[in-house]
Amino acid sequence: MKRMKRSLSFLLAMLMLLSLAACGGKKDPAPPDDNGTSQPGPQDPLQSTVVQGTEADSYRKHIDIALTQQITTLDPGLVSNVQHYYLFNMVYNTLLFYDNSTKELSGELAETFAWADDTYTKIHITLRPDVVFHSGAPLTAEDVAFSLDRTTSTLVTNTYDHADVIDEHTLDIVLSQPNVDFMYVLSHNSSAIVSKASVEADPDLGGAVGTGPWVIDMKNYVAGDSVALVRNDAYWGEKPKTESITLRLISNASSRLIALQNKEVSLMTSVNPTEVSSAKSSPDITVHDYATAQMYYFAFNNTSGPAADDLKLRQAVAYAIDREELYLATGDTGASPATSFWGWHMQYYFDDFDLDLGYDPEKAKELVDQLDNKTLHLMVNTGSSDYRIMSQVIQEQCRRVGLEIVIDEVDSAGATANSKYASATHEAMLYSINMNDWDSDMGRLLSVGSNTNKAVLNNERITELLGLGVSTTDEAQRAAYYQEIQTLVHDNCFYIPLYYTSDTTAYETGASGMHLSYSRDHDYSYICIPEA
Amino acid sequence: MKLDSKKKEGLKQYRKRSALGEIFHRLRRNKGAMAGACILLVLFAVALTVDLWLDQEKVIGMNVRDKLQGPSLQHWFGTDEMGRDLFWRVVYGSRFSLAIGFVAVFVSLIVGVPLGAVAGYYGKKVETVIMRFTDIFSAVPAILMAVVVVSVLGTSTINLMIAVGVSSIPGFVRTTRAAVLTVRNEEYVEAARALGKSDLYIIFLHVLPNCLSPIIVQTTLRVASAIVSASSLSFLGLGIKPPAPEWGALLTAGRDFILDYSYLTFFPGLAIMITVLAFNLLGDGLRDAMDPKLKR
Amino acid sequence: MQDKAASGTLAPEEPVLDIQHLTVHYVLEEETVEAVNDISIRLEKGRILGLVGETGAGKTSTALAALNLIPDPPGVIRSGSVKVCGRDMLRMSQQELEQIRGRDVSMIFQDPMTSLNPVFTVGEQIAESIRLHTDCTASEAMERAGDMLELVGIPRERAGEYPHQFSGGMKQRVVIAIALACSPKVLLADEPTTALDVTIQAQVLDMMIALKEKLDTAMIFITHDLGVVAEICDEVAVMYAGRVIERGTLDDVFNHTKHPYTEGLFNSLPDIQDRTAALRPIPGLMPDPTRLPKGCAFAPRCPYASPACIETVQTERAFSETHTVMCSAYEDPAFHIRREEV
Amino acid sequence: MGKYIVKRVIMLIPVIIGVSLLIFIMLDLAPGTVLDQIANDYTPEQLAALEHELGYDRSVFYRYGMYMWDLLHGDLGTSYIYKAEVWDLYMQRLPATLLLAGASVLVSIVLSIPLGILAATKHGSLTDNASMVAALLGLSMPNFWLGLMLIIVFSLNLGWLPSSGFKDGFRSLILPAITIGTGLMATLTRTTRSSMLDVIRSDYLRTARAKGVPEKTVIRKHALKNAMIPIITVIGTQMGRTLGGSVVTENVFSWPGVGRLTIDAVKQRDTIMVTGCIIMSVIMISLIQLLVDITYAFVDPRLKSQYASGGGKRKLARAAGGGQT
Repeated sequence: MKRMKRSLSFLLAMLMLLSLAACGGKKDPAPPDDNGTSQPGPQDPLQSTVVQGTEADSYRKHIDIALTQQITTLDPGLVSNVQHYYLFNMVYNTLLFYDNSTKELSGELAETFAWADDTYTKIHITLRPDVVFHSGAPLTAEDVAFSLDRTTSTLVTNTYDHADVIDEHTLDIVLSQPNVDFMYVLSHNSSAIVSKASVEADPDLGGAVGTGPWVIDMKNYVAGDSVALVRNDAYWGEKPKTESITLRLISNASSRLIALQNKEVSLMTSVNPTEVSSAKSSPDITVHDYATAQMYYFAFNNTSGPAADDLKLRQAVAYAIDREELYLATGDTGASPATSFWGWHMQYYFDDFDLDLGYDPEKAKELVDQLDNKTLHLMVNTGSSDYRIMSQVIQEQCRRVGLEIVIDEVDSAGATANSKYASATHEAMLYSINMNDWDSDMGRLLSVGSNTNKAVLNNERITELLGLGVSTTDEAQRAAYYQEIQTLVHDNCFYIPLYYTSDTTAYETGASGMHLSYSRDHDYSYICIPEA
Repeated sequence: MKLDSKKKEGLKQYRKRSALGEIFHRLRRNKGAMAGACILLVLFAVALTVDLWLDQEKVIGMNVRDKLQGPSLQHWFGTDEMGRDLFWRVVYGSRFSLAIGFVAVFVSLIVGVPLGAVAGYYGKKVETVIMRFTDIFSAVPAILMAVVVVSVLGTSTINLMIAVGVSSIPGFVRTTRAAVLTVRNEEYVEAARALGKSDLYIIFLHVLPNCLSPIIVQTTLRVASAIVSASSLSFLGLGIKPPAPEWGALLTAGRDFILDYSYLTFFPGLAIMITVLAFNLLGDGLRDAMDPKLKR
Repeated sequence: MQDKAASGTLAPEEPVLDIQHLTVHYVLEEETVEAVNDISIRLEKGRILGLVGETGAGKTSTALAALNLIPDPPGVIRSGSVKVCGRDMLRMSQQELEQIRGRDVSMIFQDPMTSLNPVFTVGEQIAESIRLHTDCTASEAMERAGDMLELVGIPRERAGEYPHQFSGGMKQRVVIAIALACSPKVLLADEPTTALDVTIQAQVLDMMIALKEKLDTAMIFITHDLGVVAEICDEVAVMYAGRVIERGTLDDVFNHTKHPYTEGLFNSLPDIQDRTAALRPIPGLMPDPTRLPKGCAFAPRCPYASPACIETVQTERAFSETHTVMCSAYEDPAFHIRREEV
Repeated sequence: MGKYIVKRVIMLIPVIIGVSLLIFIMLDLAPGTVLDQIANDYTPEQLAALEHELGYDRSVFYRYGMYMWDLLHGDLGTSYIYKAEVWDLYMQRLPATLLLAGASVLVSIVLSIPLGILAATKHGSLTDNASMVAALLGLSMPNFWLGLMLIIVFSLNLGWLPSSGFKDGFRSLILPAITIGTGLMATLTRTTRSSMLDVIRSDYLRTARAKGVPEKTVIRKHALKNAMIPIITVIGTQMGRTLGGSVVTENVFSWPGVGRLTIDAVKQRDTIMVTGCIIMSVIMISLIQLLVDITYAFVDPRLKSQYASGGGKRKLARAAGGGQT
């Protein structure tokens, strides 16, 4: 008991400091734009950038790149997360290419692509004729159909039905339901194309054969630690200047920066916030910082538990949370608060709600006074220090308005297990999402049965709206659907969006050719460093 | 008659010190062990009384203007990212680290010693079963076992202690068993058995008190390794979390600043090192003092 | 002390071993064991001196000191000199010592079981000594090691075997072979037969005598077995509590015993003629070597002792040119021990 | 010898059975399964199918049975995190682990044995005390702290050595090997010291000295060889233990060893991976022990004849090894 009190007092003191810092550092709120909606997301987001460099006679032959998390598998059909996308971007191609700075789709492996009907359930594709896999086999429509059939990503499987192969280089992709955003999905790494022959010959490792500019050197592959890549000299597109690249895991941020300073690696992501200034002051290192399409959020369990039928409780928490305090506590100084549960970079972002649920401790107190149950369990994945810190800050913020948050610490496996849609036991939890560019991507967090639906939401109207949103290309209609979803989520406080994170990429000064993006799935295929 | 009195005198000359006195005497000659004991005395005194004389404000008192200042006369170990004086945090942290060390070892003591005693005392099947189980248990590396236990129980200070404790159980089982084996056939045990005392009575009142020395040595050394293990778990992200000033947590928190402010890592590590060294020196000294081989 | 003690009738040449006023103490943390106190021993070429006394009398320490091999710590040689062929072992550099040990003077240790290095073959162990002290190749040394083995009665084929493959008596032969490998001028034999059973004892003894004759080695034979002494020794020195209390030729000590302790030793032997006679052991124990009395250390056990004995500092008293005794009772010209009465 | 190896293998079986059951049960008690880790990669239907396939819809004993059945057929199973054979994954990590374990033990040997000999020859002196404190110092430093300090000095400030990975070969090995090696020093120094102390007082060293063998040779040849058995035993134990992975050091130096693989697998509830790694480490330890036993015979002829006659060598070796733990 005594110890608990003491740790509480620690926390209190810490928070007092934080609020001091917050008061001092508060910027003016962004001015409302012409439409009367305040500008979402970061003030001046770096969209996407290809780092420019100078031409040189010769380039370094080998480059090491530090990863922040494990690459556990080489097969794009089996896993989807940002770390793996670095690899997939280099080794595989997708049918389409999406440029998120121009927001336009273009062909990659597909020479032509178009909707084959007006219900948005069939896409007609013709393939480039000159593409060969790393195994030497030519790319055919069969491979495309095979790849889409086998991918386990829900992005694809939610609406993909089957592909009709018409001839060697032509096929129709048929969807089970309309999805106007499916072409974006086809540009996503989850629908990367692998060689059917290779996978059938070797089910375990055949998935590692792609068509991209880099080939995996299987002999030097250490699962979960490093992937060695060599240049694909038979690549159909522009060939990289570097001959070989190793992606390897250095999970600690400080260690990564030391390795970068010590020239053991040439590029890294996620500089420790406390060390950004130090990294920037080094002439050997160039640092890019940028807002990301990642959002932290607070999810209530809306199916069972005390929050499920208690709007006042949910709103009280929403009023109690001061977002700025959160990201100051986690040290993410480039973060920006999130108002709507939607990506700031998405086309139909909306946050001009009638009901203001911004930080307001007085209102929170009023609501808490009306509550019978003033206790809420918050499940926290202690594997991430951000979640841990945020949970403590939220606990303190709620305490101030009279609401008791009990923190249940679990590791990441426990967090996932306890929040599975079908058997969720958490009352509330902290989580994050990397949002793709297309608006329907938010369906992952809102649709019935999805394991990433941490709010365990089963709202008929939202489900209906999600369906409507992908069945038309009429921008006004879609805007209305998505605005309604955002309003529903906001007003009912199913989720409380917290903030959009920022990230940094640091690299050896002189390196160029990397395609850096707010979506964090940077493409390092063309990284090169002039020989000194 | 004259001779008799001489004889007595002669016998007196050969009289030995009591076993404990002998051990203490030899321990006192071991400079390392004495240094260790002195360090530990100071540490214990600090850990037990720190609440009384250390102003809480010094440990938790934040002062952003003073943040991340290098070691100076005013702040011996410098200040951390919140401007807290690292020296006082390390001083205060002694109670966490010592508590973890002792509670963890207590956990393995209360499980390991009875198991080892039973195995050694009964022998035969009971022994085989317990020792096989111990073998199996110790086939899992200690740190891994601790991680598994933390995964099962969840992360908290108590669970950390249990985890570290559980992973050193096999050591205690083995030590106790070996010690019990050497005394279980001694006459006083046979005598107690002949008197019809219960096995439990014999184990706890006759056997174990005579096996204390190896257990004490083991305990001292295990406290040392428990402190290291606990800080390792903190380092792996499974231990006590900041802002609690546990040394491992301080060290881990300091890692984020290692590039520019390495003293934040250096001093807590130094504190762990000195404490653990003190336990090891004392334990090693005890082992030497209790080792009959070195009596010659 | 009377230096002339053991000279005279013996060969006039320089003694091969000359120990003078040797004092060896073991300094422990709280107490000092006075193991050897001011003893002097001379030994001429080809002679055998029997060093007799109870366990703890300081015999082994004397022998070790002769090699300057007293373990330090805790052993300290307080004073004295040990001259082997005229060179003082105690004032030599480590290197000089290593040259002399095994070449001019060597030692046979008490326990053959533990005196051989278990991880080297016996051949290697003998050859090592040869290689160190003579200028020869490894194979020559092994050849000569084989010779030595044959000399001590072990087939040379067994040179490649390890000590654990030998019996106790065989091991002792190996130890002897090692000691004699370089034909030393002085051999210190520390109870070489104690650990062996009686039949083997006799074999080993015979062998040692034969070797001595062959190599003309002078020998100090440490034992508490008076029978063995009678059999092989030319001279005898009796030690008690770190002092030589009686010395002389075999005849002097055995037939003209003067010291009460020596008498006690003979009395404690079983009488072969009279099997019914009870053994007469010396009562009491050796005094604690950490607190020896100023005077006679045997006094507390001595049937003739007067209170003055403990106080009086003992000096050597010569009865003949070869026979000296350390007993203050002979201050009284009428004093004699009972053995003489018989 | 062959019979002896067979006996060893048979002795391994209960340990493997027991240890895998222990891991299965404990990880089953922990919240979450490996399927939860990969849940986001699959549709609920696929997940349900996988759950059935892997036996997660049945009891832990059923899954254990399935695993044992595979193991009986020489199959260490498949990791669903890596979607690859446990054997392949382990083998990918083994070279780095072997290298690091070997180098660490080497560091420990190079530092400890001279230190232990020094302490023993100067028994009771200040040198003795100082040597033991030096050896204990290694044990008393948390590995990760020493590792970090070495990185700060030798990588960051001096720029001499790499701080991560193992692609620079020998240079990469230095810092992590020192980090682990110094931690192993205490036990080895202590064993060397006490074992040498026993030998130094022995009669046969006195015999050697009496032969006129120079003191250096007495210590290095006569004494050391006799003191070797406990030392080899400890080296074997340490080698075995480091082969099981040195999680913390691997973490500090981003070293691709089995320790990190195993810990990650625990965190991911990859029971099959954890069990596989531990079984492999048990086998490795056993192999090392075998190697150690064979080495005994080279060092001590008494044991060689024991081997030749068969029987009782374990007991003897253990007795000779002396009760270090």
